[in-house]
Amino acid sequence: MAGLEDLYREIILDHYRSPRNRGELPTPPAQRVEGFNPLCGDEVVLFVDLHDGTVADIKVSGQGCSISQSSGSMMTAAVKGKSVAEARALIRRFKGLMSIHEQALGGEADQLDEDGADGAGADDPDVKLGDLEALQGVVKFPVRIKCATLSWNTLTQALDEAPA
Amino acid sequence: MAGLEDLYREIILDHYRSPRNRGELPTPPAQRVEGFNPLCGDEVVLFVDLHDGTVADIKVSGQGCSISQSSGSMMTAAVKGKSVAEARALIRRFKGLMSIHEQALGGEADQLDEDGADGAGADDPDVKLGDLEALQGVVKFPVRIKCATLSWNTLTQALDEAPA
Amino acid sequence: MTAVEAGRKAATPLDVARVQADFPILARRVHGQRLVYLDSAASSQKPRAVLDAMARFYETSNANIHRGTYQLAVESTEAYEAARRAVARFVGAPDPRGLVFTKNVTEAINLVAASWGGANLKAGDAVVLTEVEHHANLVPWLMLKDKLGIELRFVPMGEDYTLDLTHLDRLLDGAKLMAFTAMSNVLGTLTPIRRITDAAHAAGALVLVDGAQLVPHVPTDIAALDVDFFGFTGHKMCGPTGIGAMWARPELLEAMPPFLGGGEMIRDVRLDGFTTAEVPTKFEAGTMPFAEAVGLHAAVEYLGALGMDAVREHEVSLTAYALRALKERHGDDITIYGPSEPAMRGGALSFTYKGIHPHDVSQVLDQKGICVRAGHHCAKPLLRRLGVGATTRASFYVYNDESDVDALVEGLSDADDLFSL
Amino acid sequence: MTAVEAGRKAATPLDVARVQADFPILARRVHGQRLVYLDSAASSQKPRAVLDAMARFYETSNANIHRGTYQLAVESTEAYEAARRAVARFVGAPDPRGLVFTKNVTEAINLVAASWGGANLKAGDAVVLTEVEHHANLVPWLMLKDKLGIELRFVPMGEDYTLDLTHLDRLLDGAKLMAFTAMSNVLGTLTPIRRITDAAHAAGALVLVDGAQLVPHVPTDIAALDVDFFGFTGHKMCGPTGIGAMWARPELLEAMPPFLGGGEMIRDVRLDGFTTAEVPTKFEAGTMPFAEAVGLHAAVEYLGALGMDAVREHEVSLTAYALRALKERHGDDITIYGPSEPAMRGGALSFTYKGIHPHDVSQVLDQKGICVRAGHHCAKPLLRRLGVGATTRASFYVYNDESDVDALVEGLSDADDLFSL
Ligand SMILES: Cc1ncc(COP(=O)(O)O)c(C=O)c1O
Ligand SMILES: Cc1ncc(COP(=O)(O)O)c(C=O)c1O
Repeated sequence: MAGLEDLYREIILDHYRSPRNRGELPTPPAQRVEGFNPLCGDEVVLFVDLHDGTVADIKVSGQGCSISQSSGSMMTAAVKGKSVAEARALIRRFKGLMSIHEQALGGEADQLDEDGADGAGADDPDVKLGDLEALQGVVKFPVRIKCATLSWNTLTQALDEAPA
Repeated sequence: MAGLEDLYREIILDHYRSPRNRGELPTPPAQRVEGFNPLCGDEVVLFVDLHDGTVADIKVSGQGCSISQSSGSMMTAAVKGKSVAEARALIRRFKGLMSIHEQALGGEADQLDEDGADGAGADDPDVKLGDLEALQGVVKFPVRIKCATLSWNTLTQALDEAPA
Repeated sequence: MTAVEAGRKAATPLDVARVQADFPILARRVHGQRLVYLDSAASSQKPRAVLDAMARFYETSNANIHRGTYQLAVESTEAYEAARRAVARFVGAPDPRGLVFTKNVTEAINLVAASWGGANLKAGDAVVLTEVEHHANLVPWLMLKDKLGIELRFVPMGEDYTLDLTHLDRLLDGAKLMAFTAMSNVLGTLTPIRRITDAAHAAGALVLVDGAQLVPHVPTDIAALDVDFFGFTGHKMCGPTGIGAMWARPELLEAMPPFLGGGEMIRDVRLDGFTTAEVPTKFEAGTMPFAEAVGLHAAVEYLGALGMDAVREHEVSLTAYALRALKERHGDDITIYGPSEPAMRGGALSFTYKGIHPHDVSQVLDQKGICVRAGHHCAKPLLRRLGVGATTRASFYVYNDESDVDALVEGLSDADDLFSL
Repeated sequence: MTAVEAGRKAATPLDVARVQADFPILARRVHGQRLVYLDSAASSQKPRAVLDAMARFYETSNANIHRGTYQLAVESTEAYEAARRAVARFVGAPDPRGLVFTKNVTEAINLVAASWGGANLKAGDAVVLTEVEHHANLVPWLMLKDKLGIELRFVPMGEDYTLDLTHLDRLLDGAKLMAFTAMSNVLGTLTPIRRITDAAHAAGALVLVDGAQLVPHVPTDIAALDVDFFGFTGHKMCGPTGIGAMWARPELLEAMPPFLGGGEMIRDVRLDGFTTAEVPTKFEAGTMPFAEAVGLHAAVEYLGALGMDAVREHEVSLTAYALRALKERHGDDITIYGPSEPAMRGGALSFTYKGIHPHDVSQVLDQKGICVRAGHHCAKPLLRRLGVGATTRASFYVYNDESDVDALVEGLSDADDLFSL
């Protein structure tokens, strides 16, 4: 639709219509972590199975808009099988992509300072975003940035809370 | 001074400069009642000696502007020696005089409804105001009405609190 | 002749074209489209009369109130107290002394919860709420529950989106207060206020009404409703942000301890204690939003001139039109959460459309200049009860007309085009 | 070129004539006289830039914030958050996340007393205040004393109208908090904030500063002052009524329980409990005064463009002129309560004049178009300490000049003519 091409790229709609890694994992061994977007009611539930320092398996459930759903879907596809360090680098890179405008709407500036543009990896060209690049258009729609970052913040939380 | 003639009539300035019944009375037999104007800090302390249903003696102390001081002075002169019923009628009449604009600045509307324009005596032509008529000009200066009524409200309180 | 002058004449139907001309923002274009503002339940737009009244006040009479003997301060104070009387009159409050200005209705409800609740409730005491409340009438009581251990009971929503009052008497049994919204901001359902109030009073409970959604849209007569506390908020009724009010029976206010402490609300202050001013000043600590009071005064004059009966009639007929048009075009693709009978509801229409998430619906509509709200509408427990995480909500006000509804009906099809599989 | 554009160039001295042209109300005549507004310590006048910014906002972008995905709501939300950042920057706040908007500084101090105080103070704990506080920084603590049984200690005023800090360390011994005004609204005295803050921190106490009179008049750098809580109020700094702020260290806010409950400040709400949002939203319940935030943003831009150094310099020199002129003309007939050294004070001059009551002084001055405040200035304990029931207070701001002072000096003689025996 005119004006919305940047937001609703075809690949995004594809992940929205056919979400990858949707579902649940038995806990344990997986961890279950919930994320909320208090302003709009979106909820994401991540099931993360960490094994030997890698994201052995990951599933996502919950409810949300096309952006939060597709972002979650792409994220699971991107981090599954990756090492925790690689996943963290990807989170930083993705949040760097989103950070330019996120502060404009308040909140979360803390996380940005920790994980975002300033952190290592934010601009690291070695970290490949692949399909995730499609979400770049979201920064033109600042309220939707929180939709795009919801599952990523939840993943950060899961990695942080993981038993060492 | 031009524009202030209605407020600062000569008789008012006279009571201000030479206040009548200024001072204190021994308590008991007199009652001591305090009144405040919380918005400007004026304070009046009335000493009322009620005896056989009359205001046998009355003195006023405290601090305040020319209007509150002269109003208090005139009031003591007007009620001293009068019966309690006469004093109450005078209070109603005086507050009736002041009531037109008092509500405009909020507060005290309750007292008006009880003692003021609606009560018996508010417009009673038999109750003579004498010098007190000079205070009529105060209604053109709505903030000052509270100055003019302070000692009268305090007297009402004294009469209400008097042992029966 | 402006809409206001026209309205003054009689309770004639709203001349919407004229009303629209009173709202400068409606001239704005969004993404090249005409603005179709359908989010008045979140906040209304402001007529020029309100903006002008505030600007004029700031440009001619501005001075702190209740604090000076000079001309400007007298004018300012009179303007503020005139606003109190006018707003009290607008809602039919029996006594303007009971009208405390606050920053919004949320503060107004917190005032009652903290001051009246803190002084009158103890562990085990029951407060009755409903399942359909806005967070503003839930969280203050949840906080009090954490603090004092009071019990909260909830009137459930019935199948037809109205309150299920079957067990009202049992819920009220032994309760100290019943607090409920006059109109659901999600469902649009109007509450039978007087019926509940009578039942509550019969049970010995006081009544607090959250009138945030009622006052802007329906003629309100607090005296006739016989309630004890009644809160509302300026920005939803053509007034500015930064002002709301709690009307309470003056005897209740007199007996309540102060809420916020500071200048203005005192009678005397010493280093070891203080005494409080008369009501309502006792509850108005610090410099009040007096310019906003002037704006709210202009807003109730504006609405009064339109005639609240005419406002209500307009919204009933627009809501009826919208319910019909949405169903005709979208049939079972749309689920509307709220009474289907326009007379039982206000003009807030919450719905879900095909499996498309409300954020996406709203985003697509925005592209056509249409403003609707998507989310939980600050009523998460109700949305959980409805079994949805979010709805899209379109809500109407005096400046909306059938072409706005048509734009909404049409816009949904665009969302369908983009998102359907 | 307006004053704002001129100011942007350099920290050149204030061009007062140009500044005056920015304030529409100064064109008003009172009792046929030019308006001489000398009550800015109670509330300042507003430049056109502030009024225009609010009107423009209402006419183009108005929508409830943080609640919609549509264009207007995005603009509104961005405007509100931009205001937060700009206001935080204006006061040198280390982190805008610590800046909570409130309705005025009174609410801001109540927020800290109720939330931080309620969670961190218990019977016997000491809070140190001063004898010169405004009621806004007294009554909330007196309320807490009634509620929790905390102990209040007071730094006394010294003979020269400055705080007597001789026994500061003893007063701070074991104290949990020291709360004080940055500038007395009666005496004009500037407080040595950093000195007190260091002593308080050394004693293990947190520091709250009431910056209501500082921020409008003196360049403020919260980070350099190293305080923990810092409140101020919009209407005294060229901003609208209805908005103030409390800046607090974000860690403190994070650990504090919520203050008011309602929409926006939550993360999740269920019928049996709730969780709170991130700071600062956690403390912003209900619809915030977002249009007022836009106005305050314009106000700090206006002041920033004038240059706060230039503002301060202007006020010091005007105060010096006033002190001189009043003494020259009225000698011992006038008693000025406050430091005689302009560099140690702001432009709030409290005085008594011959035995004439301040109400009468102010009434006579009003007749000449001169606005001064008469009363206790919401600092009754201080006035008792000074041994007076009321003073007259003239206070200066960016739009005042020597001719205003001359009018005041002259006007006092009129009061003398009317009231002297
Ligand atoms: C020093 C000081 N603190 C607090 C206040 C209270 O400000 P507000 O009424 O805006 O809350 C004032 C002004 O009235 C003041 O001068
Ligand atoms: C029913 C209801 N109650 C309370 C509120 C809260 O109003 P405010 O945010 O102005 O305090 C709203 C609107 O947001 C509402 O719809």
